[in-house]
Amino acid sequence: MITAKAAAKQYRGRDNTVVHALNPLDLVIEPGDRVGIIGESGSGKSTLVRLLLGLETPSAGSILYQDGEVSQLSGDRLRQFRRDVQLVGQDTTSSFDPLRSLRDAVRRPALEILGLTVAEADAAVDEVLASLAVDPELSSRRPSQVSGGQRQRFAIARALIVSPRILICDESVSALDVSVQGAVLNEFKDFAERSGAGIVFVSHGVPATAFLSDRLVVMHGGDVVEQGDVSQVVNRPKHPYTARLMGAYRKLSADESSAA
Amino acid sequence: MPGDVGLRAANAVEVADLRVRYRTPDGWFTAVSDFSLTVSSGQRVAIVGESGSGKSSVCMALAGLLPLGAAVEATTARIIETDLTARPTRAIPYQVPGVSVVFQNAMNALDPVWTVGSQLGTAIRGRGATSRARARVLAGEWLERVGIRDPARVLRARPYELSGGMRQRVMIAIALCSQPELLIADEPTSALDVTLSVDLLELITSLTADLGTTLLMITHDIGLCRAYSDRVVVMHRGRVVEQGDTEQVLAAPSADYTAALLACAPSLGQLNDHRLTTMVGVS
Amino acid sequence: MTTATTPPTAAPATRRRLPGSASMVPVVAPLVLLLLVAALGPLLAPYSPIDVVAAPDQPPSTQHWFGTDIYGLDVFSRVIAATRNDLVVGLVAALLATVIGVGVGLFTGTNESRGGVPGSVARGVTRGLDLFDALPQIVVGLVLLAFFGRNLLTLSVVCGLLMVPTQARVVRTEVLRVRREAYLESARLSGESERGLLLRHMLPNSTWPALENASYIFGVAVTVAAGLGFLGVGLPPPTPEWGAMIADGATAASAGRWWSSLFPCLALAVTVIAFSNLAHQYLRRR
Amino acid sequence: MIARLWRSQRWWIQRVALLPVHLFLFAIAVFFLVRLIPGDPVLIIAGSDDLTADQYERIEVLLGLSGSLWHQLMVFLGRVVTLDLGRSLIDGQDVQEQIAWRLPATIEIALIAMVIAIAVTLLLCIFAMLHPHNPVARFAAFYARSAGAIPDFVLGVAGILVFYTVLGWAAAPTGRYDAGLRPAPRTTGFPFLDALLSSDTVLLSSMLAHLWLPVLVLVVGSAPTIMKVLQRSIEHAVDDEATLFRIASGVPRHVVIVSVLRRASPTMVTMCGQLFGFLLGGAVIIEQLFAIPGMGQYAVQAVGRADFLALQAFLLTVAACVLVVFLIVDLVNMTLDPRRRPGVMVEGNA
Repeated sequence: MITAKAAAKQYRGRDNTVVHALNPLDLVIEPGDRVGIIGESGSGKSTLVRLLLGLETPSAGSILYQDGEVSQLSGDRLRQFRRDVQLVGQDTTSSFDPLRSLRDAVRRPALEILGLTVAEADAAVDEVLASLAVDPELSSRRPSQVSGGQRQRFAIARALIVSPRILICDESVSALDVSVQGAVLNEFKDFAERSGAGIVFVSHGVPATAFLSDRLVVMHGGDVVEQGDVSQVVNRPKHPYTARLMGAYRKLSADESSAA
Repeated sequence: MPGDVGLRAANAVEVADLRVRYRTPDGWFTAVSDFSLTVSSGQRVAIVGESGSGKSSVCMALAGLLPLGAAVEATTARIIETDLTARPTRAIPYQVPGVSVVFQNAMNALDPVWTVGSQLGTAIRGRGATSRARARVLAGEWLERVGIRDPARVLRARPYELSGGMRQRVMIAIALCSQPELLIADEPTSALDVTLSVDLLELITSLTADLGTTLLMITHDIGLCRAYSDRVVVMHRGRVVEQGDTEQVLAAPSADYTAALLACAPSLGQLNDHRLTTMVGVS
Repeated sequence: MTTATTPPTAAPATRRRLPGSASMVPVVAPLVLLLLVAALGPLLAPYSPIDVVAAPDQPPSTQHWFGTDIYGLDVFSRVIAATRNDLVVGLVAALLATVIGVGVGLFTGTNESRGGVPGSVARGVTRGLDLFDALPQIVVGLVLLAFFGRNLLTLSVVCGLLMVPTQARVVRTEVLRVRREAYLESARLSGESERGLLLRHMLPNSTWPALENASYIFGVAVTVAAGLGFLGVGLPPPTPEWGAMIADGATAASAGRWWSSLFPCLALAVTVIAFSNLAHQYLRRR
Repeated sequence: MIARLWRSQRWWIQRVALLPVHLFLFAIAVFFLVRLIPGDPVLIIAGSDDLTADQYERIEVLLGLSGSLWHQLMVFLGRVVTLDLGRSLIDGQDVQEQIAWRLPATIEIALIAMVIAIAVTLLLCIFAMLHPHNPVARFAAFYARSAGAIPDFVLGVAGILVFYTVLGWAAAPTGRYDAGLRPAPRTTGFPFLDALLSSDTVLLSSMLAHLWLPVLVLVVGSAPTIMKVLQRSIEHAVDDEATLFRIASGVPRHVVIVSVLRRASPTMVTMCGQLFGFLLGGAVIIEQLFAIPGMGQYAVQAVGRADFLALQAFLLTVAACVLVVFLIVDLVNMTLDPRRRPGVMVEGNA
C-alpha cells in the first residue's frame, strides 16, 4: 500500500553543508503488516515517518501510495490517503490545539476526511471513545485539562475514527509513564487484531517495538542496518550495532541469564 | 582516594519523615510525605517512581535546591554532616557541603554562555585554592577520565557545540571533580538513547566507586535500577511503597504497586505475550 | 521566584478567569466610568470647554470645581470634554495597530522562512519594522503630524501607525511559535485544508496575545497623543486635550497654581492605569 | 590565515557593515515622506498662494523638489552623504550647524539619565534577587509593574510643583543654568562635560541645580521599563537548572551570581537600547518643560513654522543615533552570548 523506493532525504544546513538525514531506503508496507522501526535519535526514523505521511518530499527516490507519489497527492486522492494512513504522534501536550476542545480535534477527521455531518461525526466520536474506554465527558475539555495518558487516548481516537488501514505510531508511548504505556500498547494491538490494519511502530525503545511487531527494521545514522523477523533480530542480531543495542537491553533486563 | 572511605561518616543520608510541600495559587500541594531513608556511605541507592511520584522533589530536597515556594519538614534530615532542618532557606540556595548533583539534561544544566573549561575550572577551584593553570590541567585530566578523547578542544568549546553524549560526560566531570561524598543523579540518562545510557551509567558507577562516593539515583526505569543499584526505594504518589535490597525487591516485590509496575513494562522476554499486564485504575 | 513553585505533577486544570468574578469590579469600573464620561461629555460639562467663562487662574471653587486655567477656561469642563478626544485617539490607534499588526505579523511569520519573493519581502518588512520601532515614538509622531496636518484623524492614525511594529512583532513571534507546534501537523493529517489551518488554528492561537496587548497599546497611544499635545503639536488649540492642558498648566503649576495641570494629569493617569490593568488582569490567560 | 580571521571575526564585521545600509534605507524612507505631504509643500512653506514662477522655483529647488523624482532622490542622498542638510527656508540658519550645536546637549541628558537608570535598576534587581521578601524588593516589584503608567511629562510637572514650587529644592525650570552665567568654552560640545572641563565651579553648581530634576524625572519615568524586563529574566535565570547545577557543583557564591546575571543580561542589554530611544523621546519633552535648549526645542519650533527641511534633518539625526545605539547593543549581546552570533548553530534550542 505504501512503498518507499530508494527514498532519501537531505537537508541543507547552515553554511551550505548537506545533512543526510535518510539514505536511500526501500520499504513496503501493506495492511496487516506489523513493522517495527527501531532507531536512536538522529537515526533518521522521524524523517522516514514524515516522508511516509507525505509531510515532506523525498530529495531522491519516491514514496508511493497506490502508484501515486505521496507528497504530490491532492483532492480526493489525498483524502483517500489520509483515510488509509493515520498517525499517532509522540507529543501529548502539543498535538492538540490548546484553544479547542478535544472533541473538536477528534471530530475533525470525520468531517474533513469521511465527509460526515456534524451529528454523524459526533456519533462516531462517541463510538470511538467508547471503544477506547474513554469517558466521553472528558471530550468537552481542553487538552490542558486532562492527563497525559488521557490525551494520548484522544490522539489515538483521532487517528482511529477514520478506521485507517495503516496506523503509524511515532514514539507514541515514549512520553508516557510505564503504567500507562502498557495500556496504550494494548490498545494498538487490539486495534490491529480487530481491524486487520497494519501498524508501523516507530520507537527508540526495543521492548515496546518488539511487542507490537512481526518485522523489525533497525536504523542507525540514516541507514537501515538490519531488518528481519522480530525474534531473529532480537535474539540473533547480524549487525554489530543491533548486537550492541540488544546487549544494552539485556544488561538492564531481568532475563539476562535466560536469553544469553 | 578509595582510602578516604574509612574517614567518612557511616551514613551519607539520614532522613526521617520528610515532607515536601509547594505553595500554589490553590493552597499547599504536598508532593512528598512520610519519606524516610538511610543510606550508608558508598552504597548505590535508586529511587524509582513514575511522574508525580515525588521522586524529583525528594532529590531536590536532599540536595538543598528546592525553590523558595517549597516547604521542607522532617524530624531528621542529615546529609553528610549538614542538618538540613537547621539550614535557613535562601532565594538562591547554598550547596549542601559534599553533595553534587547530575541532572537529566546537560543542555539545560550546563551554563550555555561559558566554555566547558571555565565551568569545569571554577568547579575544581571551588573546592580548594588551586591556581588557574593547575585547574586547567586538572580539568583536562577530568575530561579524559570521563572518556572524552580530545579534552583540549572540548575545554575551549561551549556546551551547545558538543554532542549530547559529550555534554552529559562534561556534566558528570563537573559534578565529580570536587570529589563529593554524595552524588545525586536525577534521571541522569532519561533523555539519552539506551546504548549511551548504559555507557554513562557504567561511567558514573565506576567513578563513584573509585572516589568512594555514595550514589543516589532517581529514575523511572526499572532496568537501570536492576543493573546499577544495591538498594531500591519505590515511590508512588508522594509516598514510599517499598524499599529494600534491589535484587530481592525486583524478584519478589512485597507491595502490589511494585509488582504491577514490574509487570506492565514490556521486556524482550515477552515477545509472544498476547497482552501486557496493565495497572487497574491507573491511566 | 514564585514561578518555580508549580508542583512537578500532571498539569492541573488551568481555567481562564471568567468575566463576572468579583476581581473584575476594580478593573472594569474605571473603564465603564471613562467610557460614560466620553460618551456623555457635553451633557456633564457645566460650561463650554472652549470659551472663556471666568477670570483666569481661579482656584477650585463651587462654581468651578477644578478651577480655571490661564485663559479663564473652566478646567472641569475641559477635562470632561478632552476625555472623548483622548479615548477616541486611543481606541482608533489600538484598533488600527491591531488590525494592521495582525495582518503584517501573520504575513511575515508565515512567509519569513520561505524562499523567493514572498520570503524576501517578509524578511525586509520585519527588518524595516524593527528599525521603525527603534525610533522614539514621540519624535516620529511629531514629524509625521507636522507633515500630515494636525487633527483628530491624523493624530489617531499616526499613534496607531507608531504601535504597528509592536503588534506585528507580537503576532509574528506567536506565528513562529505556533508553526512549530505539533497540532498544526495533526490538523493537516486530519484532512484540514491550508486555509482551515490558517483560520482555525494559526489565527486564533497567534492573535490572542495581540488582543491582550491591544489594551496596553491603547494606554501607550493615549500617552503619546498627550505627549504630542504637551509639546504643542497635537490637536490644535483650543480643542480640549489632556496633554495640551497639562502643558498650559505647567507654567502655572511652577508658580503654585497646581489645579489647571493636576486634574488632566490625574485623568490621564487613571486612563492609562485602567487600561493596563485590563491587560494584566482580565485578559491574562496563561 | 586571512580566511580564518574572517571566519572568526565575521560576526561583528557583518553587523557593523549593516549600519550604513540601514541608515541609507532610512534616508530613502525620509525622502519619500516629504513627497507624501498632502497639498503642495512649496505653497505651505510660502504661506500664500500667489507666488511668482520665479519665487516658486527657488523654493522648490531649496526643498529639493525640482527635477525628476530620481534626480531629486540622488540630490537628497548626495546631501545626506556629505552631511549637508541644507539651510532652513524660514530663518536661513544652517540646519547642519543647528543640529551639531543642539544634538550633544540632548544626548547628554539622555545618556546621564540612562546610566543612572541602569545603575539603579541593577542594584535594585540584584538586591531583590538575593532578598526577595525584603520590603525594598517588594517595592521594586511594584514599581516595575507600573512601567509606562505615568508619562514623563506628568512626572515633570509634578516634580516642578513639588521640588521647585513647594519645597524650593530645585532651581527654576528656566534652562540649563542660571540666566546671566556665561557658558563654558565649547570643547566637546556636551554642555555639562564642557562645564566640568572648564572648572568653573559657579557654572557647574548652577548646572547641577538645574539638571538634577529633569534627570530624576527621566530616570523615574524610564527605569521601570528595564526593571520589569530584568526582574523577569533574573527570575528565569535563577530558576534555571544551570543555576542549580552551578550551586551543586560547589562553586563560590559570586560565581553563581555572575552566572545568573550573565544569562539574564542579553534581554536587559536589548532593553537598554530601547531605553535610549525612549529617553531621547523623553528628553525632547523634558527640554520643552524645563526650557533646555536642545533638539526637542528645535523640532517643536520647526513644527510651528512648517520647516520641513529642519524636521527631515531632525528625524534623520535621531534615527542615526538610535541605529548606532542598536549596533552597540547587538555587538554587546553577541559578545555576552555567542549563541546570538549569526551562523552559530544551536541544537535543541529549548
